[in-house]
Amino acid sequence: MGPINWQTCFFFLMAAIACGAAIAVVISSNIVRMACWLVLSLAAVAGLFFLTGAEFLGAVQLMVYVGGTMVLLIFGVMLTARGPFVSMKIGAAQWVVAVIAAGALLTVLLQAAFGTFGQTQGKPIAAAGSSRELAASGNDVADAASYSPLGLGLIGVRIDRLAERDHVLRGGMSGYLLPFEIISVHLVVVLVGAAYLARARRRMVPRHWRGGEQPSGVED
Amino acid sequence: MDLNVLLPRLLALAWLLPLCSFALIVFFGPRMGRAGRYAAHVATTAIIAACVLSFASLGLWLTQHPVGAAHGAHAAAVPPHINGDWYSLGEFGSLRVTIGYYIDALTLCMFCMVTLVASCIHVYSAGYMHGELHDVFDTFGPTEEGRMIRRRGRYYRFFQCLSLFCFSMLGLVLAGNVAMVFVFWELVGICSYLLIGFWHERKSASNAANKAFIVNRVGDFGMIVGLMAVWTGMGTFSFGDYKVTKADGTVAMAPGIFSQVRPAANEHKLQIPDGMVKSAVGSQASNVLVGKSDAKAVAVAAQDIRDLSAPQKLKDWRSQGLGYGLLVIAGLGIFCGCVGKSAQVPLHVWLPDAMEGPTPVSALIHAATMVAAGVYLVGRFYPVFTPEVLMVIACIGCATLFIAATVALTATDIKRVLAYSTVSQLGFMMLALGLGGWLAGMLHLFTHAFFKSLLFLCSGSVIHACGTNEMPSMGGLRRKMPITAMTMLIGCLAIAGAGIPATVIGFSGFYSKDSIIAQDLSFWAANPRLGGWFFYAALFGAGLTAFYMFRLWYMTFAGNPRDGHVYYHAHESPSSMTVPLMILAVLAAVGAWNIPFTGGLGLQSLLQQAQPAGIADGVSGGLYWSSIAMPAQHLAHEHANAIKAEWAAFGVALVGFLLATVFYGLRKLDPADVTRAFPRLYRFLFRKWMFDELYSYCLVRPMLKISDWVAAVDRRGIDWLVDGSARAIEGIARVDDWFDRIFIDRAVNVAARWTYALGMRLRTIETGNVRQYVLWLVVATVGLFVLMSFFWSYAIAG
Amino acid sequence: MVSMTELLTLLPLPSWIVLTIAGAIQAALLLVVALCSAVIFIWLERKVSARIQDRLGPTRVGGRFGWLQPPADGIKLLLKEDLIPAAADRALYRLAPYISFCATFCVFLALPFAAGWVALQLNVAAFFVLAVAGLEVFGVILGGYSSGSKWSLYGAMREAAQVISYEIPLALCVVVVVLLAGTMDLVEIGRQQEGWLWNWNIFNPFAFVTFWVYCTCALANTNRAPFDLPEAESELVAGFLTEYSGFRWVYFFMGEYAAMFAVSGLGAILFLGGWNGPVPVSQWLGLSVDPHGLGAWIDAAGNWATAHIGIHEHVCFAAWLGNLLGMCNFVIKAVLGATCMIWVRWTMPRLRIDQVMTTCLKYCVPIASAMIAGVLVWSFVFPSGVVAYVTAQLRPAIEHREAAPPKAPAKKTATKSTARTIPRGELGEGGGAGRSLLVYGTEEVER
Amino acid sequence: MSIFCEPVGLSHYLVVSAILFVCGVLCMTTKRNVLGVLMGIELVLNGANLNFMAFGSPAICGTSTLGLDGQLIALFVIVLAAAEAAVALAIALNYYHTHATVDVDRGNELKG
Repeated sequence: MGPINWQTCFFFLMAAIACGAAIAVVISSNIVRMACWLVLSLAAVAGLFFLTGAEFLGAVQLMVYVGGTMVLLIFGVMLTARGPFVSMKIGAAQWVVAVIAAGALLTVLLQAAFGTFGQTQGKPIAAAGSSRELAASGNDVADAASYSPLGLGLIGVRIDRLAERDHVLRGGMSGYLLPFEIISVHLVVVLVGAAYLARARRRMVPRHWRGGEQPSGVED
Repeated sequence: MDLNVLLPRLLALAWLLPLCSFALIVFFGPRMGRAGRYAAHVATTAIIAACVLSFASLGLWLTQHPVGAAHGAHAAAVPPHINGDWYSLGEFGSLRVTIGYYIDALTLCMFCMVTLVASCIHVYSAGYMHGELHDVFDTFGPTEEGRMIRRRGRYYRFFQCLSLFCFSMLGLVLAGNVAMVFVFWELVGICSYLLIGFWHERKSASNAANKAFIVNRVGDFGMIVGLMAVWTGMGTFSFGDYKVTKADGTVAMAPGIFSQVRPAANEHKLQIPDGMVKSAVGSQASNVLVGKSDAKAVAVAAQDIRDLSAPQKLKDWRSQGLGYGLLVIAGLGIFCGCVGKSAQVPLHVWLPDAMEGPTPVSALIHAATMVAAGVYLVGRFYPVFTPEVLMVIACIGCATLFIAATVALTATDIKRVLAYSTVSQLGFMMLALGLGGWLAGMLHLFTHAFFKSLLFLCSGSVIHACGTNEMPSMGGLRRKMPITAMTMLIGCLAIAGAGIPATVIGFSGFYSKDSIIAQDLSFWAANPRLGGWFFYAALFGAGLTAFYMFRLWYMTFAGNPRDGHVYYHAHESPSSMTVPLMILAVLAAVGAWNIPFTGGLGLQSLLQQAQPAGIADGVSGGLYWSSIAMPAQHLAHEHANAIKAEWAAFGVALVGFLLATVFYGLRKLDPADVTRAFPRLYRFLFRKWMFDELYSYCLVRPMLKISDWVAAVDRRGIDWLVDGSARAIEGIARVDDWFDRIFIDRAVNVAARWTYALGMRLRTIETGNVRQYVLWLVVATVGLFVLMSFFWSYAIAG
Repeated sequence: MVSMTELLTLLPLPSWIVLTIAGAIQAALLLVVALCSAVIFIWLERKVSARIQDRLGPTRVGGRFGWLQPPADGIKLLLKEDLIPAAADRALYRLAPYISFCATFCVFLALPFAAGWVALQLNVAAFFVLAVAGLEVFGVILGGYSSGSKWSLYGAMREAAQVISYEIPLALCVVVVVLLAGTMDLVEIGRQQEGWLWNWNIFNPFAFVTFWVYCTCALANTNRAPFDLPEAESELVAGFLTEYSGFRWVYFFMGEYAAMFAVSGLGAILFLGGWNGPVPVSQWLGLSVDPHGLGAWIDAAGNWATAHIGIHEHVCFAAWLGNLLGMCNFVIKAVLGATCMIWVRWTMPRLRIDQVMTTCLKYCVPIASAMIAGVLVWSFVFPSGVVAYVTAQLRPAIEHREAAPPKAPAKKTATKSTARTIPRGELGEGGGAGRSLLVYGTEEVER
Repeated sequence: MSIFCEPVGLSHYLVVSAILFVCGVLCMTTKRNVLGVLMGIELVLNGANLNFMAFGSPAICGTSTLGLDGQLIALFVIVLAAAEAAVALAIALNYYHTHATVDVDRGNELKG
């Protein structure tokens, strides 16, 4: 038994939390609990991000997803606080069908995942295991993954491609500036659209209420 | 700044100002105040500014070229002028089409006259046309069902056309080449068309507009022929000499039309231009070559063509008179255009009908712009005319003045009288020009412009007051409208040529008309056999002029009112109309006077400065008609000759005046008696010498007949063909339709039914359940994976 | 400098136990800071409110300076019965207070108390702080929902709306400073403000305006008056706290006071120079790794003493002292900030909810955005901040791209990590400061 | 214990992401609540993101890595997911307004 590989340790911890919480999301029927599990799952995924060396993205994940999920939660509470909506069950048959389909999908995906087993273990971190090398390699990861190279990558300067022989590849093909701009415009459009969709209406009469009672003035 | 640079710019500004006003009114006219009332201000401002600029240019010109200086040089040299090009539209071989200018004293005088008269007319129109400011019930122009037309006022459009008219006329005057003259010539025609047809709802107005336009086209056809002759023979359209850049880069002066026809080397005497000689030789030789009559002639012709570039043979050919015909054709063609525009017989018929336009328009057409253009062009082109052409001009002018004067005797429409008087006066001008009196003709152009515009505006004032054109329903109006009456009286005196013989005191017409008569007289002296006709015709015309003008005045203003209703409603016109009248009255009176204390500066001396080189001394005989002798101009001014002419003119005018007084002023004699005594003559004159009927029989009716015939061919033959083919196609279409229904429609329907049935089956898949869709997605994904793993082994990363 | 984990490696234990113990000790230290801050602020709140509102009790009772009051409070709350309403969602009801407190506590992880004293030196620390601070509202919402009471639910909804709204201007304020500093590393931001008073960020005109926006947003984010709508006692009984009692209630409360300390501390680091005093005393004294000056004597003395105890490692006592001094500065600034918050609470009336939203959306967000624009212009005009940083980043990369012949480095770099090819200095803070959570721990062992 | 000594490889991450993905899909198919479906979507996106991160990390994939592209794409995915959540929530709100429920099974007007 060699020294404990902390990265592996934390990976398993986080993975277990993420998967367990995700399964709990599926299983639980209360929308608020679902949201809680979801937050837990997402936070664990953020932890996995940290493990892959992407701190910035981990923080983004925390901020955006946790914030987003919080809004989900609020909506869930607001829209379904009334008794019958808190849990909407589906029939056992549907469960069975869904689980079979999902199981098939999982099988396929797992097959693909295990297909890569042992195929790419590029870095020597695994074999070495000593904490010094781990630290060194961790620094490498940090160098490559901190937010500055990310920002530079957006404008087309690729720190991680400097060693590329082909100068086109070394440039990272091109920057992500255009996608970035598109995304930002997209965001603005989405925000405006969402605000428009969710704006307060003067009359909010559900459809099936409307069907029953005709305004008396129509017949005249 | 150098005058050669400054003057063209000033005049260009004066020329373009009306265009700016036109453009402004075109785009913003309806928005200029209510119903576009400020359009009048815009147009008037523009033309007055142009007038100021014109007079400023004239002043500047006089600082450089004082009138006295021209006297000494007298005809021996080309008059001082500035010419050049602003912009070259293009060069096609030797032909340069440019926007250029040719400025001499004539141009400047025309500018001043046109802008001044036009300014008065603009101011006058602002008052006269106020009826157009609101919706108009046109009482003169009922529709075919007899209903009155109610339409929007077109105040701004009137001024828009006026501006364009002034622009066109100024451009014509300023033009430096014949092509540009032609362009503006046509623009003037269009403007007159628009303005004569201003009340186009009236059938008569639209007819008159069409008539004016079409008759002018006849003249323009001749003008185009003349232009072609000029281009063929001279290779240029430019009046003056112009700079050309040769292939090797050197700049040289190329001779313009004037220099080619009257080269300085030939002491400005008429000479057949080289080009015309060459083209005549060429066409003669090629005729021989084509005909192949006999070997000797062919050889000569071939040698001629080879020698075309040899200058020494030119002299021989020229002495043979080769190319002279081309020169005559050029002159006649140009004059043909002038006949149309200046309403000479036989193309005079449009001018009296043009009275259908608003009165200010008539004034503008008759005085300053349209008809003046023709006379101006004759004056401008004068150096090119050979004696034969001049005789044609004189004959036509003589006929015109006589015919028009007789017709004016019987007319009762006040404007129509004035219209025929215009035609007659134009005949006077043409006669003078044709008899070699360039100065007399041009002087009459200017004086006539002043008093005729005055007369027209006065008549407009009368019509404005009475609401009718018919003189028999007027009378005694001098008490109601004294200013109009007085100014009109001045106009009548001016046109009649009132003055004291043997002195230099008289109205403006006195100077011009007397010099025309004097010219006739000197021509008679030079051509004893022929000249008498012209002299007596002119004298008779002058007498008739006095008669009909005073007839007009008496019938309108003197005596007792004939129609109480009209008299009751008559009133003096507003000051916007009377002030222009007074200005023009002053001009009509003193227009031809020399300005005191300036050493003889005046219209006459200015025009004398502009007199083309080599025409003052007269010519003796043309190549084809060698018996004519054009007298030198100074002969007409010889004291004996001038005195004789003055007394003669005074006498006939007095007789005319007295007759008019007896018939219409004192009413001692009844004109109806005279009419009854000569009923045929009266009818002949009343129908205007049957010109309209003549044209109707000769041209219009045959044309209508041919049209009917063609229409019948169309209806019987071509329509039948077209209908038959349509019917055939219809039959084919029926078959096609049947085929479509039976086969194609069924096929389509069956396909549609299948699709429908399939859709009905498939709709059950669409459960509308979102979760089920997701499930399908999953299944599809898995299926895709499995499928791919069959074909690509690495699909599942194996 | 010798670290705690390094000291622990002297013990005969497996490394993972050593790491766990080291982490636990660090966490415990931070917990102590958080709890102490809560206790002190509770005491301070009573005192300040009493002084402001002329309350007689708190100014007299509780021993010297009233030190007995917080213990008395604690004992009272501990002894209270832990009630759970029948309509409550029991699991969530229990979980909520911990989430709330833990989120606040996580902020302390990334908060540098002094140049070297930071539990977790992240290169995205500012971002991290914002992210985890936002998690606090989770506990509040869950608590409000799971209580099964409408007052609690209302309070929780208000809290959610308010905090989510105010997170935007708060983040924008932080971005202003980040743009100014060119880094998100809080330690680096603090280091840039070394020296005299005027090196502090607040003396930048844009940051000055931003500071006041930050104060407003920080108040709103911690639910302090005048933004205390979620627990508005006159309307909602006690908002989301209505059904809580005993120790769970204490957790919420400690969370709130710790959050006060956290945002004040963050404000101190971002705007007020962090651990740097107004006068560079520690630099004059040489209280750093600098081997000259007074620091060298202190080190020598300290090493002599430790050698006698039996530890033969080189220990940099001067730096330790400097850090201590810095921490004092930092704590003083943070406490002053918190005092101001208390002061504001007892001075201002509560806002209506629409006023709260107006303040956020119509004033704070536009002002902060304008300040971002302004600071960008500032950076271009005085290129010593973010622009200099970016250009410094760009230059070697571009030069490398243009100048490097394609063949020469190919063999070498093909096998090595691509990131290695950049000299570390050129990457700026990216080199030394960027470590993942885990890697940081292992590195400590090696020292 | 040996499992903790081995370094984790790419497939570990892929397995986790697959589980997350499938959980998300299951969530979408089995939840009648609109918000539940939305949560499923979030899970699916997270699974995908984890893949990108794993492929982009040199610590896991070695030299044959996506490099920064992985992180950048993940960044875009996160941003787009936020946008998607905003719109989806607005739609959910509208849905609630028109149907007075958040049950997706009730929104079957497009049923064939």
